[in-house]
Amino acid sequence: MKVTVRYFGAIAEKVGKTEEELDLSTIGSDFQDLKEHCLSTYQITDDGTLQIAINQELGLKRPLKEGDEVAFLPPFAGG
Amino acid sequence: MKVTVRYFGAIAEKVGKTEEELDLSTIGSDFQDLKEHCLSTYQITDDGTLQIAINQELGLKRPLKEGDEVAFLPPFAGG
Amino acid sequence: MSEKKKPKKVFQQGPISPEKIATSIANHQSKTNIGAHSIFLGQVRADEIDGKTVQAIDYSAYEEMAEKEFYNIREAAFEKFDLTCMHIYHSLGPVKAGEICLFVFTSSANRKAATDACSYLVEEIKAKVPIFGKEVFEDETHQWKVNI
Amino acid sequence: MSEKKKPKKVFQQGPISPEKIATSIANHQSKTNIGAHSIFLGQVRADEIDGKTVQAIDYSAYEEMAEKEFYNIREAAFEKFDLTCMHIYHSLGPVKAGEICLFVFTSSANRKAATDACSYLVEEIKAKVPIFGKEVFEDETHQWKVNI
Repeated sequence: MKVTVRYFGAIAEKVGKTEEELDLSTIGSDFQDLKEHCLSTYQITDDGTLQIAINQELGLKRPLKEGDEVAFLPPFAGG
Repeated sequence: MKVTVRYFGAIAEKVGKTEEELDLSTIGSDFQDLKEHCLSTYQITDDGTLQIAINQELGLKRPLKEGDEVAFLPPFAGG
Repeated sequence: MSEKKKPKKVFQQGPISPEKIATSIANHQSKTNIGAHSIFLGQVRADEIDGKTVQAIDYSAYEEMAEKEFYNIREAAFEKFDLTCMHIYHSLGPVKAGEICLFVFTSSANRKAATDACSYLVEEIKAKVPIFGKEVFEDETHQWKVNI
Repeated sequence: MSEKKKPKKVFQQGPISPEKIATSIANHQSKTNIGAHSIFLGQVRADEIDGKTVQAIDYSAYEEMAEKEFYNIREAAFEKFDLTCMHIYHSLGPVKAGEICLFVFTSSANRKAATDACSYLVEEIKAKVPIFGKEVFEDETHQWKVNI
């Protein structure tokens, strides 16, 4: 089962890429599993400002499905 | 003793002029005398919205002096 | 703050053009301590009153007093809000429905000062400045506008 | 109210020009039920941080999500305020200090709806839309902007 993971702003800079496809069969299909996998792989520390969207929606934390798009978002800075 | 009296907006329209010079020796040098003189001469009724400025300042109601400029102002409508 | 003391001409004959607004904005691009601009524009409405439609407002003012009031309002706003710049323009004479008669422009490092000051200025101008508006209908009759 | 449902393009590449603002204002002069416009402009500040000066902010966004958020914010604003029109434009890519990166434009019959809606939109955009800003210093180093 594959999901697309996207990184933005300071996080994309730290990760070194803006997007990747991850196979959840090795990581686990739980939202928390994927989050921890990415944080540890790229040594991102969540200082409380990190927000994660599933299919462009924040605060879901639901089990992931094939084709989901998970986005790691640093603090917003529009305007 | 002469003062200049100016009329604006709806009041100027009613009075039929925007400015006149009045001799206070016949009217009286009290602010109230002049106000009543003008209201009765031009049949202006003060419905509570009339404001009168002396030398561009509102709310003075002081005895008038030679050369004072008294202005009869209808409701403001800027903007 | 040198701007604070410079007396400014507020009144202009006729409507305020969008181009004037653009020029005014462009003039602030060299002031790189500004982070936020707030602009208020008053536009003449084609109100329908007793079956007749307003086609223009013909503005007049007690100009000497109005300039003093504008000065006092500006000074008070500079006291109350941490502003970089402030500009006020108001029309005299006829302004057609759809045209702009009031342009208030405030700038600050941060948005709150700019937006609060802009609202403050608009309320003060409407309440305190002796400006009068004759609402002219399409049949050339008129009535006098009152601010609410 | 047909305007309400029309999806609008918010993002544009590079700074927002004063001419674009003038055109947008001019386009509203045919809407003679409008009495008040409120405009907010965000301008890039040349902040000095640890002795280095910001020369530009390079904006990026999670565009698909941002467009959804802009849509939701617009809908909520039309619900909350009695507006005639509403326009939002935001820059992507580099915007130099002194240039404009955000243009929020609300119009209504009366001033309170226009100004309240404009402030509401600015706060909502800053809080809810996934836009990211890289503050680029004169020596080409950078730091990431955080809204406060």
